[in-house]
Amino acid sequence: MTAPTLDLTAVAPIGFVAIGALVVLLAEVVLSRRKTLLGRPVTDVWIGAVLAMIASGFLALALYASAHAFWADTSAVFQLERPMLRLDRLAAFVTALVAVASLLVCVLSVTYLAEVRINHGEYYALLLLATSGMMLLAGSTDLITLFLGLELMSIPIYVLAGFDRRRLRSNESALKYFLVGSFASAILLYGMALLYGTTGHTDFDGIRAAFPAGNPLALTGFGLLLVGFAFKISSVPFHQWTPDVYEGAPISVTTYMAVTVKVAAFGALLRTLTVAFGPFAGELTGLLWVLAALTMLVGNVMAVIQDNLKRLLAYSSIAHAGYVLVGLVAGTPEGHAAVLFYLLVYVFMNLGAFAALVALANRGRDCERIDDLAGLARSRPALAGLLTLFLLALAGMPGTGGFIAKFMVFKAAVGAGYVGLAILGVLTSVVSVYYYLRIPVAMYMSEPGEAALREESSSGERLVLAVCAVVVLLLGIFPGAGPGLLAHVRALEWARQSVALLY
Amino acid sequence: MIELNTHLLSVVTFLPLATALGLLLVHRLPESAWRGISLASTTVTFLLSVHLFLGFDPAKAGFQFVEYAAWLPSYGIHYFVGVDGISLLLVLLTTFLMPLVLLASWTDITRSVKGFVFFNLFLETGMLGAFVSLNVFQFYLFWEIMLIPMYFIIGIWGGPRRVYAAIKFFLFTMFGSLLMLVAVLVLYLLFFEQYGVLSFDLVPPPSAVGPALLDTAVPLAGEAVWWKTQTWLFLAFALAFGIKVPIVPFHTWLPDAHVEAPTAGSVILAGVLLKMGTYGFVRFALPLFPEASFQFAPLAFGLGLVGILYGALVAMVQSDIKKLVAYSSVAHLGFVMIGMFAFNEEGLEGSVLQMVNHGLSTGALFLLVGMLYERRHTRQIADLGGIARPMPVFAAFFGIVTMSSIGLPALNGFVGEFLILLGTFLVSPGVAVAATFGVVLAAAYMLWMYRRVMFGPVESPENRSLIDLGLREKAILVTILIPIFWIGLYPKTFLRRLDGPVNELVDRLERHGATTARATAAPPLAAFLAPPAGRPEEAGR
Amino acid sequence: MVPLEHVIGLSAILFGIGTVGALTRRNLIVILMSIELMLNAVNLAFVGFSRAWGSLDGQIFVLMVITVAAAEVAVGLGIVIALFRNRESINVEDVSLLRW
Amino acid sequence: MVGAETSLLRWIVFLPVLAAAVHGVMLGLLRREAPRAFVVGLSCGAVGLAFVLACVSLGRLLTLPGEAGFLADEVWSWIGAGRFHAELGFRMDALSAVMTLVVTGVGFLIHVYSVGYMAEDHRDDGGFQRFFCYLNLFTCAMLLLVLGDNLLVLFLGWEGVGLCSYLLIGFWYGDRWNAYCGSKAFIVNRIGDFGFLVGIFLLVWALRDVGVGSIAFHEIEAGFGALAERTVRLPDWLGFLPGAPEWRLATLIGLCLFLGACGKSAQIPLYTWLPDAMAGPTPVSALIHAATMVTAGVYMVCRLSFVYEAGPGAAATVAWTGGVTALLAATIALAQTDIKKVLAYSTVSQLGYMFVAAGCGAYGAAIFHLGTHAFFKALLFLGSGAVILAMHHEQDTDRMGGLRRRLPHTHLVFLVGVLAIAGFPPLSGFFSKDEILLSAWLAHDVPGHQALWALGLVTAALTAFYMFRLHFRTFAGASRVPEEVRNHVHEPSQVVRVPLYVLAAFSAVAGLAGLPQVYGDALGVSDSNSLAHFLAPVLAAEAHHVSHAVELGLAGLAVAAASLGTLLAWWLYVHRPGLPARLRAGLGALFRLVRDKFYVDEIYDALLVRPLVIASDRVLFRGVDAGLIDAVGVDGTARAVRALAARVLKHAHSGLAQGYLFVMLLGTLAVVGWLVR
Amino acid sequence: MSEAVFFYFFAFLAVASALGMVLNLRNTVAAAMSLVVTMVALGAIYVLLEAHLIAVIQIMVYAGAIVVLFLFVVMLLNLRQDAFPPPRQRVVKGLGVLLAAAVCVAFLGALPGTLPDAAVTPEGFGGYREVGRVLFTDFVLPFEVTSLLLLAAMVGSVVLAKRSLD
Repeated sequence: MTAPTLDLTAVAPIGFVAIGALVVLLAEVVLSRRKTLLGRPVTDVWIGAVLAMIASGFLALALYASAHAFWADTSAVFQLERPMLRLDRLAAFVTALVAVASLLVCVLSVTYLAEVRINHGEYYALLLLATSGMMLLAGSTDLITLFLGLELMSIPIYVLAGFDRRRLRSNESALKYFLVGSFASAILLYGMALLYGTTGHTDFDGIRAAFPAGNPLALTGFGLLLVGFAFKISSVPFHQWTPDVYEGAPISVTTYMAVTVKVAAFGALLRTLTVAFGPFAGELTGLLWVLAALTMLVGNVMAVIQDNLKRLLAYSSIAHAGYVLVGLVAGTPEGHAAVLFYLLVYVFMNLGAFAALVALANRGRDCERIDDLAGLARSRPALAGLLTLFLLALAGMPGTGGFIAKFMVFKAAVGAGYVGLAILGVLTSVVSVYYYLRIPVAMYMSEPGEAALREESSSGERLVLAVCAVVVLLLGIFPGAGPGLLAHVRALEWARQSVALLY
Repeated sequence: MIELNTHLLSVVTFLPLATALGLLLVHRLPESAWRGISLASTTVTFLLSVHLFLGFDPAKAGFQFVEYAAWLPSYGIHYFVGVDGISLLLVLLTTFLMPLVLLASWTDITRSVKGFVFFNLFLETGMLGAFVSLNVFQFYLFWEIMLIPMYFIIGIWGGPRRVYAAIKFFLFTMFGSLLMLVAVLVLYLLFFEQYGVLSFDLVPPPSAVGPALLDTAVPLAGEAVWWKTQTWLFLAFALAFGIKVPIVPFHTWLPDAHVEAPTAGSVILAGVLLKMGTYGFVRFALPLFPEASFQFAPLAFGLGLVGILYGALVAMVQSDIKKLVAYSSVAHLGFVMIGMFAFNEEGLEGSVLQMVNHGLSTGALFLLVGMLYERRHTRQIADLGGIARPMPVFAAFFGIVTMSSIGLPALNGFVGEFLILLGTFLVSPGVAVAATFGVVLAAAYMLWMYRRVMFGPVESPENRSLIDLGLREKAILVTILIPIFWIGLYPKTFLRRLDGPVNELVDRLERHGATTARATAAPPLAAFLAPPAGRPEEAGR
Repeated sequence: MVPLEHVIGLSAILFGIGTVGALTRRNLIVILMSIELMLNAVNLAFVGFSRAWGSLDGQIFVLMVITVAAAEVAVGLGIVIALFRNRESINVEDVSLLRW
Repeated sequence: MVGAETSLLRWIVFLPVLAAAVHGVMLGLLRREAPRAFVVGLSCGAVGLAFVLACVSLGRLLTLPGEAGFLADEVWSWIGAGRFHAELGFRMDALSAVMTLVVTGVGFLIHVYSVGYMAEDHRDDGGFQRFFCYLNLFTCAMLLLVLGDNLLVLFLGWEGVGLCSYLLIGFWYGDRWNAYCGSKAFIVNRIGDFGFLVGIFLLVWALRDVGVGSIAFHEIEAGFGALAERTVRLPDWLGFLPGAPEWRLATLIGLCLFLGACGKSAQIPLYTWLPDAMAGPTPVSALIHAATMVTAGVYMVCRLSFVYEAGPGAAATVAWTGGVTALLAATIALAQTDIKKVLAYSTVSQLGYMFVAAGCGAYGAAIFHLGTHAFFKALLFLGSGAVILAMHHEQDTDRMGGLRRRLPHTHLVFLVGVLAIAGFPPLSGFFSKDEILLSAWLAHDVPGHQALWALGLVTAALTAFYMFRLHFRTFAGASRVPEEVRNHVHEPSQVVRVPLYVLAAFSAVAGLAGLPQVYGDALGVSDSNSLAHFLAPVLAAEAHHVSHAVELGLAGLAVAAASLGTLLAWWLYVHRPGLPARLRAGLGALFRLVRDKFYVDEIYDALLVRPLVIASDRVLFRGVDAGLIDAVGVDGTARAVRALAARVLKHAHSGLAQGYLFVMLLGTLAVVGWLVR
Repeated sequence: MSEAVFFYFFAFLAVASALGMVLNLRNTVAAAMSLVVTMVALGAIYVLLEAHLIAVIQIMVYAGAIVVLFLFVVMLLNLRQDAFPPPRQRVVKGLGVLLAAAVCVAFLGALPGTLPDAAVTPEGFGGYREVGRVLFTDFVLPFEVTSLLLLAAMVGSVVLAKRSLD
């Protein structure tokens, strides 16, 4: 019996984030006991800022680790005998993306938490724990780690959704997420059990090798696994919790959920489909086709009748899941690269849109209704402009990353012969334009209402908005190598490299 | 200077956007400063494009002032710009109208001036970019992006139903263009299948002879799966461009957008944006799908004709001047459509020239209506009457522009219409005859409107106290009258530059399309007059 | 030796009962219990398969599931308590503020 | 056949347009009414100078070597695309020369007359200078029309004169009626132009087959030889037409172009605008709606005489349309009381004569009558203008009578005009009308040419009747002038009268220019018909030979008819002034029918205009545009999407967690079912 | 043979008590007790399936900890007996039950012939030694991750249920 050989680089990002969670918890305890520190009074906001900085620091480390892994182009596994976690380029890409998104959400949350008076240090700890779960999810090559990653991601988010304990809507959000989530977990688990039972393996390579294609039990297991993923990426018809949960949760949490969960789940789904079910995945396209079509259709159509911004963005995120699925339907390396690129853009444009709402939350009140934004262009022109930019990106207007993302996805679909799906995609995009445009209508073309919105953004919010705007534009204008310094920013190339090793 | 010339086109295209972005960085300037800066920027753009126009060599074939740079080379996406005679004219039209529009909005727009000039400058770059793009991806980018500023211009500074109009405008256009995007992708993949290269370049890049998108052999119906056939690709392109033109069943966004838009918006919309559609046909749809173009020529003729007659008849019963002018645009662009699908030099050159003409005449009409609206705050024909009495100079300008719009010889409209009708007649006399009747109707509705607005007794006191045009307004109108007369009297300046590209296009169409489609496409509509008996076969050819 | 079919059959029946409970009961706590029952059914399947393949992976999986189940119950009950404090009800049908 | 290059011609055209441009710039940009002396000097000077240049050019033309030469002046290449090209060029041959002289000469006189006529008018803004601006612009356009080297320049002038006519009819735009009449003139003319354009297209299309891409007149003529015999097949639905399905190309082209002529020259069915055009100032009526513009159609037919020669069907249509129009207009003129309306219908009628001549192949006669008509009709209009001025803008002859005493000079010159138009020898109208009747008598190519001649003869009698009726009701008998006006009636100023005298002189003697040889022989002049000889090289006319006896006999009959008409008028309106009223009562409905112009305007309105407008509004705009496309198509789609969300999909998002679980279960089953199948 | 009797007895017990839990509409405490019975029955079956360590943990964690937690919360909330208004979406729920039953039957019908044959297990299979060895070698990562998971659950339930955080 030999001691297992461990390669810590594979778990470095997760490790950093997990340690970060512990440090945050400790720091919170230490800080909240003191009245003054270095001669300055210790306030809640200050504590929050410090904790956010700590969290951001660890996330930055995780980002560095994953970026390093990406450039090193090694396929590090935690232990050779039983590789349950792999930090290859795909995992590094998703991990980095999740880290960036979490980092931005941390920065974004400081003022907001104080503003809605839920400024507790546990927030950052939970956020980091969930992030570590996502990272695990992204790299897992075994059903066990997949499951644990999923749960490690979900459980803190259940809590975060209900973080504003005094608000009934927040409670309800958490409860619904929890109920539907654990139900979905059970289904997923049953699927895993059946897969294990029919193949005798829980690792992806083993499943791939032993998958009995004609066995109905195996297929059932596969289907149940797929349902679990479909729930996480909120694909129709497993999406209904999304608007309720997004609406009820505090906006910063909604932001976090909307961007990171989807990225991690799609990353894992991508790996699962290509690695564990590679040869079989082709038979899946019909099913994915239907899911993608339904998701685009229902998400976009339902968003049309929403008056609540969070709810609208929730349906919009459902719709975007549909577009990402189009890339999966294509099933080609190109399609998978398009999926990753879409996720990259999606993170920044959605984060930007939510950040704008975060920056408007005022004295315990979220900025929720479209009407609340009336006349915003005059009171906060820069914010209105940025929000418009993000919405246009979400709508897929050229010049923004949203366009390139959709373009790549549809290109992959057309290339694989799924023209009908591409046409459905563009038609539903037209519908999406309608509801995205309602928001600029309120901001630019309506007289100010009586909604009391915050008049000043904090520097953290500004930073997040600026980063998102720059990235969205950059990805829109130079998705490949740009001139000068931008020559090294080759997002499309990265996406392609990330999926290259899967086949 | 050499440096300028090599990048002239990019400078022309992006100068407005650069100004706009620069404006974003500046705060707290007086309103007139915004206006002044934007006016200066657009004027410089215009002067540069005049330089471009003068530097253009009509004798040389192909595109000039070409710039080519890698953008996303692995996807065949390049920054690829260049002008031929066709785009040159439209670039000039755009840069010409823009300063006038800004000048015309000098007193009209008082709310958030900075935003207004920002969107206008943004829009200008969008339009110019679309006209000079030789990479289809890049074209699509500009094509879509210009919706945004226009949406805001209509939506923020427009009339009471501005939001409805703006969204309708946006959705309509988006609907068509996204389908075109799919078609572009199919085309791109077809090209890849045939040549093994990924490229969106429409023509081969400079200093490289290789296949370009134009060389793609697009299968005919029955030769490939449905989505790869010319029929469907052409229809997707045609839908996108047709909505923008607009051809008839897709035109209803136009009256709403025109009526609700502020003057500047209406002028640019009518003057340039509609040309995007027709330009798209000339630059992309026809050369890429020659056989399908022939196949659908009867349909295009039919829809163009319906546009001419329908637009005219509906314009005749409008009570709102702007709406009337909007429907007249439908009719005018119907002419452009049929001229284009005549597939001969006369029709095509007439069409392209008519695009410019319509931009000038209808643009000028909207400017004039705007000036009147600014004073009187109504566009209802019934509220007006006898305006010529208090505003004789205005009436005179309005009269000239009206005449230009109804195609009076010596003014610009005639040259285009004549060539279009002639070109169409040579192919399909019946269509040409019916379209010629549209000219009669144009006179009917325009003069009806002119009479009701300008003539008759001055009845309401508001009308009596109207003040005639000021120096600024006169300057705008005189400026726009110069090309109106120029094209009317000496169109050679412009037609000469069209000869090359149009000949090339006609050759291409003849080469690909004549064999398959001429025989089948011609009879249904073109048989109004059969060839004369005893006509020596192909005598003229 | 018990046939594997019967073990898996039992697990399926228990999973079904759990599903029905989660779908029909209105008492939040009972719903949580039903979900626990579903997880137990999964565990049974894992154990059965583990025995059949003679590999311990399934048993390890069960250990993980048990841990997760414990965590889920803790968090779930926490949520129920928080909700109860605001709403004074554990009827799942009262939790429908957010809809459409 | 190539013309002699000269740059003289362009200045004939450019001088008036420069004057108009100067006026326009001053009015539009300086916003200041220029001193009248300057306005008058500029306008009249420009036209006068154009006249002088026209004379100089004529001199050059006459001294050109070779028989069929012409002066040519190509300014620049105008429109060209593909194989089609048209130059902005001018040419002066005999026909253009005659027309140019008439236009500049009569035009100059009317300019001068207008100085007096418009002096006191202040009805609308900037009237005086604006008027001269338009007048100059018109002169330019008319000169473009007659001097144009190709069909397109002709069309340029053709439309230009239409525009000026529109502007000048509605000159006093403060009155709705005037503005309406202006638009009507323009739109009706546009209907004609529709035919004209189609004609041009047909011509270009046909010429393309013989390799001609230009539409310069000499090129057309050269190319047309090969096309003369060509036929085209008409579509089936036109099978009812005579000669269908095979028509001569020339006939088709001729008919299309003639539709244009019908519009411009006020022939059936497009004549209705001309009487209404009298809403404009009287000098305008004289210049545009009598002497020059309305004759453009005749000029065009003569200019393209070779087309009509090759298309007998077209020629016959021209002739008969002219004949019927002449009679119809004369009939309507019988019952009009407005002094200008009578003259307007008489113009329509006389234009009909010209078309009879042109259709019968006597192009020279048509041009001859065109010239003499220009003089006497201008004279009559200007005379009526003097009366109207004297009567303080009263035009109704019911309120005139006995003006002979107050306006003796006007009365005299008007009488000259009346005699000339009635066709009494030796005044100009006699000779020209006589030639037309003769040509009709001899036109064997035209079916029913003798009936046509009879029509002309009856028209001649009617012409004499209504012209004398007009004269008697205005100048003879008892005065019906209202009291308050009566004492202010006085002769107009010198500047108004001088043009009258000049025109009267020309009306009297112009006939000598085209004196038929039969009289020449009697007077011992060889080649007396100098005009015909001058024009012969240009016009495609065959000389006909007829005995002097027949010719004189026909002339006698015409004079007799005119005398009859005159006598009847005298009897009715001088001898028995009470009779017309009784006659009117006796005729009742028939009289009203004639007085109300056979209700043609009303019929057009009810049959064409109204249905079109109503259908456009109700069916196209409200029905198709707003109702179908927008409400059903566009908004309908939006509503459908909304309804799908709000009525259907909404129920899946009930807010009940167990509902979600249920849907999730269903979805799971569907997924598994799909996979297992 | 005795194994079979043992198995079917506990299987019957598990199903019966599970049904008892789901069908008991009145008493939450009784439902929890039914759940305990199911857990214990399953634990017994685990022993049959050579999962000895799991069986122990099943009894300890589930019956001992989790159900106690349930009961604790029931007490904490001081819930009266279920006195809920008439249920909503009755048709949907009814359909759900029928569907679940149908699927169960279909699933059971499909089972034969799809499962692997039982392998011969080595000595000590499922015992603490074997499981422990695997857990700390091959599965050390999942094992570590569970600690994070429990941390998250701990922090989470504190955040949610603690009366005052401030």
